Amino acid sequence: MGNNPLLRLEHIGKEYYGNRVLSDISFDINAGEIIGLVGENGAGKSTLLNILFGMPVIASTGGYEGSIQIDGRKVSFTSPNQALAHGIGMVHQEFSLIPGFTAAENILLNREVLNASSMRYIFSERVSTLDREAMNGRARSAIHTLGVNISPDMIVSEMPVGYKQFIEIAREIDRKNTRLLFLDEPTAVLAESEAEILITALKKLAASGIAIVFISHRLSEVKELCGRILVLRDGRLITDQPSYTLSTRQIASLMVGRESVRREETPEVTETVSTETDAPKKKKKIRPALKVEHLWVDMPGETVRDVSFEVMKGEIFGIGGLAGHGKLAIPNGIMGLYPAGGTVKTFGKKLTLNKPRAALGKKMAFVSEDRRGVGLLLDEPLDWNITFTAMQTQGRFLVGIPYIFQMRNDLAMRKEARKFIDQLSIKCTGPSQKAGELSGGNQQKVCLAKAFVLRPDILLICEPTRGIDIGAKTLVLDTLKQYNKENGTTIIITSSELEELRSVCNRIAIVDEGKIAGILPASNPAEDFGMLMMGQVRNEEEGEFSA
Amino acid sequence: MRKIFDIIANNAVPAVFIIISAFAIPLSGYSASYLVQELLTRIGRNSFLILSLLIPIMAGMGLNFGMVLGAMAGQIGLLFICDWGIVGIPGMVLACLIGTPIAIVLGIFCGHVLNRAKGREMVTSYILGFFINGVYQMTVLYLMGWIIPITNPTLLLSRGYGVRNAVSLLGIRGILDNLIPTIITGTQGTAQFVNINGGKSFIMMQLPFLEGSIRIPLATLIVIALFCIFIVWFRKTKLGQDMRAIGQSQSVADSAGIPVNRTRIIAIVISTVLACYGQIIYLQNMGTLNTYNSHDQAGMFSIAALLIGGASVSKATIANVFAGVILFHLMFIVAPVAGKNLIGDAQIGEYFRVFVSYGIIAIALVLHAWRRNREREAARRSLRGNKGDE
Amino acid sequence: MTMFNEYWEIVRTFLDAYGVSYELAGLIVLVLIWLLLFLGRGLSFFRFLMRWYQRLIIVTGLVALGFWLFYVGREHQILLDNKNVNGLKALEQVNVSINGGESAELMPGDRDMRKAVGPEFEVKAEILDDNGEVVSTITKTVKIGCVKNMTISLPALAAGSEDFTLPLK
Amino acid sequence: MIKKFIENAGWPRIIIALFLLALFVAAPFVGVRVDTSLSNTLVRFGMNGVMVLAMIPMVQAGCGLNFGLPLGIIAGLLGATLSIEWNSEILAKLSELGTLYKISWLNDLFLTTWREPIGFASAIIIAVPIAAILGWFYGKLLNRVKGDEMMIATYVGFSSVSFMCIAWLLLPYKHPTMVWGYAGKGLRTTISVEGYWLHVLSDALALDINTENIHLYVPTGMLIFFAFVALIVWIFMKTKTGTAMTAVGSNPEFARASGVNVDRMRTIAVMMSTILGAVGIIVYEQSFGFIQLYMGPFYMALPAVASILLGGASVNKAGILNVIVGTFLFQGILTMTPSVINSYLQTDMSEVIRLIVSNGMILYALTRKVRAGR
Repeated sequence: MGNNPLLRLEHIGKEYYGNRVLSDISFDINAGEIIGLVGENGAGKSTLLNILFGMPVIASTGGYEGSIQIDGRKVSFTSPNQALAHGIGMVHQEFSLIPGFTAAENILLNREVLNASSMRYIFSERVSTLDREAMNGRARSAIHTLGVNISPDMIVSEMPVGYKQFIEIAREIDRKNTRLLFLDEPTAVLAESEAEILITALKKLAASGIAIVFISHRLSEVKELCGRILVLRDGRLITDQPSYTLSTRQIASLMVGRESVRREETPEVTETVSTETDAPKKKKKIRPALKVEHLWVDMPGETVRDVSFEVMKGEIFGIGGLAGHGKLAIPNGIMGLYPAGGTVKTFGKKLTLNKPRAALGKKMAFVSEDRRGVGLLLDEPLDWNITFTAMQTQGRFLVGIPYIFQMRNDLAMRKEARKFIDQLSIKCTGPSQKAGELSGGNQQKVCLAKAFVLRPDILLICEPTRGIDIGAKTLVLDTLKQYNKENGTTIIITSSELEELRSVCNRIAIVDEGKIAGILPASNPAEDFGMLMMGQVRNEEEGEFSA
Repeated sequence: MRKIFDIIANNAVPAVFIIISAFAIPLSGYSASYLVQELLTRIGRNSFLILSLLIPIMAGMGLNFGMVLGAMAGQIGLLFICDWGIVGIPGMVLACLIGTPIAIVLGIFCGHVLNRAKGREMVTSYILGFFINGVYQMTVLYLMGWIIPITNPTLLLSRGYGVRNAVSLLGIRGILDNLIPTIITGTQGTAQFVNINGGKSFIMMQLPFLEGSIRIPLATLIVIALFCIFIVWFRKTKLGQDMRAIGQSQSVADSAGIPVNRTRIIAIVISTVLACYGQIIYLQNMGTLNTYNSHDQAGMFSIAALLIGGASVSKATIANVFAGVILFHLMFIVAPVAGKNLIGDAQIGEYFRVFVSYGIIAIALVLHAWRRNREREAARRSLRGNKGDE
Repeated sequence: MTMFNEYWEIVRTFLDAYGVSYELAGLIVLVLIWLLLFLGRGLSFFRFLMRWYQRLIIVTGLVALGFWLFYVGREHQILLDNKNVNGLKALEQVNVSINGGESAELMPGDRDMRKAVGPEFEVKAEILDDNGEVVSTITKTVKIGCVKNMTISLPALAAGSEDFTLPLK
Repeated sequence: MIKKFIENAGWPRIIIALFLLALFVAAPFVGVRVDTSLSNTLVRFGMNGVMVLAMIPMVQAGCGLNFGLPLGIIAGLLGATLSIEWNSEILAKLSELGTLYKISWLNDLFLTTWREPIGFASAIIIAVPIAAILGWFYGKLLNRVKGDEMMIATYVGFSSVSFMCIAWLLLPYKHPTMVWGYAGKGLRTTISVEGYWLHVLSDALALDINTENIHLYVPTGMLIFFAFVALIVWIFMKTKTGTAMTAVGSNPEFARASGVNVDRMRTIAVMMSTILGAVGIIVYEQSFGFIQLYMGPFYMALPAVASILLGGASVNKAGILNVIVGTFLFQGILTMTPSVINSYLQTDMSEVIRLIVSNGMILYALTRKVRAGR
């Protein structure tokens, strides 16, 4: 091997449809090193991983720039199997285990130990029987390496979540040639004690010569485990330095910090808005437009447990936080799309939860983050998409006698649709074009139009700019601001992009691990939000960690 | 609570059948030895067909309604040996040899079609059965004797091409069943079977408590036993392991590098080929081939029997197969007579068993879909992991 | 339809010219299908060869088995003919049995049919005189191969001729 | 332009349409009369049209193809048989009504000209509530098994047919034209509707040209009835409920987020399908002349399913136009193949062609890539 590092990246860059997501990433990884890779959602971590693993999505969108070297030899993977063959292992965030199989069967999935069979040439190796003894032995030794005690015969579906994570890692370890292991948020599902065992195990693993790249949002763990920390932000490598030279606060600010970018305009705080910092007296007089108390929502992958906050009339309220921590569940739960509990009051009146109709009846409108899944009727024309909700809940765009016989008024629908097509400049052939044929940005505008048609008092929007290009982004955000100013509508925006929230909102709540970590005025420095997102505030309060 | 519900839901079907049979057997007035004889015959006749359903279930493809494809392939093999006049065990084996490539081709076709219709394999394979039935009829009714040479005039319709509706399989009738003649008799009935099989020697056992005597299709049962061993062995192979993996989670299997689509096709091919053999065994017992109907009911009755044995759309074992054959056919034998003795109308018993076959499949499918939707719900909840626990 | 008939005529003449029975031709077609189905893919050269080699043996074995089954399992119709032929007079009465099965009683001018399975069979003829006394018994093993039907002229058989299948050469 | 048309219509449809066209063109050359063929096609179109319409609500509501059509048919059969069983009672009651209100001319009408239409109407009136009740349960069932509707529908259809086989034997029908003569109980396998409501729609306003050169018969009444039912369905799909139903089929999550009760919409759709099936079979019987009981309705769903797919519908989208085009093409092929192909080839291949075309069409629809999210 000589002096060549195990893995060397040189000037890696990547563009998706003219959208730059990675630029000029260069770093080395040596055998036995543990490297922490941190960054916000959308900082480019997953794209980097996709490139390293030769995911087909990279090649199909035009490949990447720069070069990857392993042991000093240039490589370029076109499929994950090639990466595996070169000794790069990966543990994904979501489990890819077969629930009905035992630990051993999962660890050795598709790498089973086989008895030699005389028929293997006639058919293929697949007709050979499995050597259970040898499989259990190998599984046991892989689990043993991790320093935990799990029986190879245990069925995965009967395991606690923490065990499953160990099985995933054991699977990668069992690969004979694994030299470099990527772990994507391995501790997210683990309890404190399990996480500690994992960290010890990883250190042991690194000592045996396997290099580890550890991706996590738990900065304290990153700092404890990793020798070097790489911070990615906006597709750039911001820093690459030994972890002892950085405090968690510094890491957090490097991740989100955009101190250099001064915000040009602070959104004007209208008089009706009361924040925690100013005018505490006024707060009592003005009834909040939306009051949420002890809300829990059971949304898969985005559960929130106990959320309370208030939104004033006419305010633009932001909800931020990392993906998977539950921010999306709040608006979805309020609108009744997922099982929820707690109390929600609009203008002082209690809202029935778990019934979309009830929320819509209170003049609330919702723009879903899942445009294609929930937001649109892809197979139906635009006028249907725009007016359907208003028709069903408010009885508009209908002719006839209510409750007895009502036909839809296609003419009125088309007229309304045309109005919004002009207003939001939706690019389409007309109101009868199918929604599925539009581009992402225009689909988002259709979703907004659908909400505006309802003439809402409270507008809840999830990820308003996800998957749309820059031009459309500004337009969507401007439209929202304008709508808020003109109609005094209360708007609640949920977004992963902090900067976006800071540019439009009055106040921003940060959700971390299913709870609200804090609510701050948007004018606070980005660093403060970063610390909230990383869960540092809580840790500091609990005295477990001091920077 | 849920556990109790699951136990009931899992075993309700066999339990109901045991109860029905318990009432119907005395009503029918059949003797024990008659029932045992009939059941043995039917086990020999049907279990191979039912066993062929197990492998696609293992691969998560549900009940293979496309097994009629295999049955048709087997019938084509039989038609050829009838035409060529190959009789006895050589005839049967040759029919299998001819049927195999046809079944493989049909199986590959079926597999490709099902891969295009993931998530609704059952309804697709069901319609596919009808579609291939059309092609089969075209082949047998128009092409045979015209493009495909059939020389034996007794096989053809009077117009010169197309195969007759009923083809006698005299040459291979009961040939496997009687290969190793075995008779169990009670003490009284010793003499009466001696001259069967042209005076050939046969294995005879005497059981003192038995009335009458029972002929056992020993060779058929041995073939079935071998097949069971094959399935047990198959489950232990890498291929079987891959199928189990795919059956539980296609996406995980795919990300682990298991060729999902190819493996699914293999599962269907194996099932189709085995159904082909199963149909040949079935018809050698029956002795006549109804060219245009024999395969029709093969799929439905096999599936009903399997489900009655306590299998579900996603899980089936060898024990289910035999429990199913016994319960289903017990009812088949006793229902018409019981119906006649009870209501005075044999027709009702006849319709009753048809109703039961269809009803049982409907209930099994409903239970499966219901349970799956509930499990999906539960899985969603478990996704929450630690975060969800209050 | 006529096109197919022409096509079939060509194949038929070809097959007849080489003395291949149609059934054999059918079997060969099946062999080809078998071969196609066993094509392997995505293997290293050695494994590919190994696989081909072993599969070839298996396929050949199966095909050979098929032919053998065809050979041993074929049922033949043996026509027994007791008529004047080539100057040989029909026998007064003859009892013929094939492979020890049920015997056929033939008077002059009679024809009867018995079935035999397999490539050869044993024919046993008891020749009787006017009084019904057995004059002589002829037992002969006849090789029939794959031919479907065979007519045995009993007078020729009784005369001890080796050429006793009709039509006589 | 042409490419677009082909894309819209889909290859199988075009091939089959061309095939049908070729059959019509070829017909005179093999001695088959085009006018009688056309008449036959029209009659079969009218007979089957309503049953094909029964597919629309369920497809539109996302319940898939209604392989459970036999359930609706059973309701129709019950209506038909009961209308005959009670025929004289109904007429007596109605004429009593006439006497009561001293409108003797009405009384006469009831017993003469209106006798048959009343019989027909009573069949439908009896069948519809039965269908609605069955449909309600059927809908509830299908709501529990989302994702597996088609397979379960098939077997619900089959088991209900075989259940009714027992019921037909046991139900206390008395009417001598319907029960087996020798036993005095149990319904016959086929019951003639002659004298009750045979051709009551077909012959109404029928155009029957029967000269030396031309034999044309157009069952105008039946076609008008079909048009009327189609119009009702069309209007229904344009109402608020109909719109919600379509949205449920198009994207249930969207509908739910818009405050629509998805399960309720699906139940309504299933009920409508069942009712249309019931009406459809009665229309079929009045033209066919017989009520077919026992295993008669067993495979009736397949031609209807194939027809609507042939008309260009997919597993989750169907319209009136699909029904009209599909039924015409399918029934056209059924009429033309036996006559034309048989005269050409001197063999009866129609059954085989029907099997291949109809099941091939269903197979094609099932294996087509459905949009993501399903």
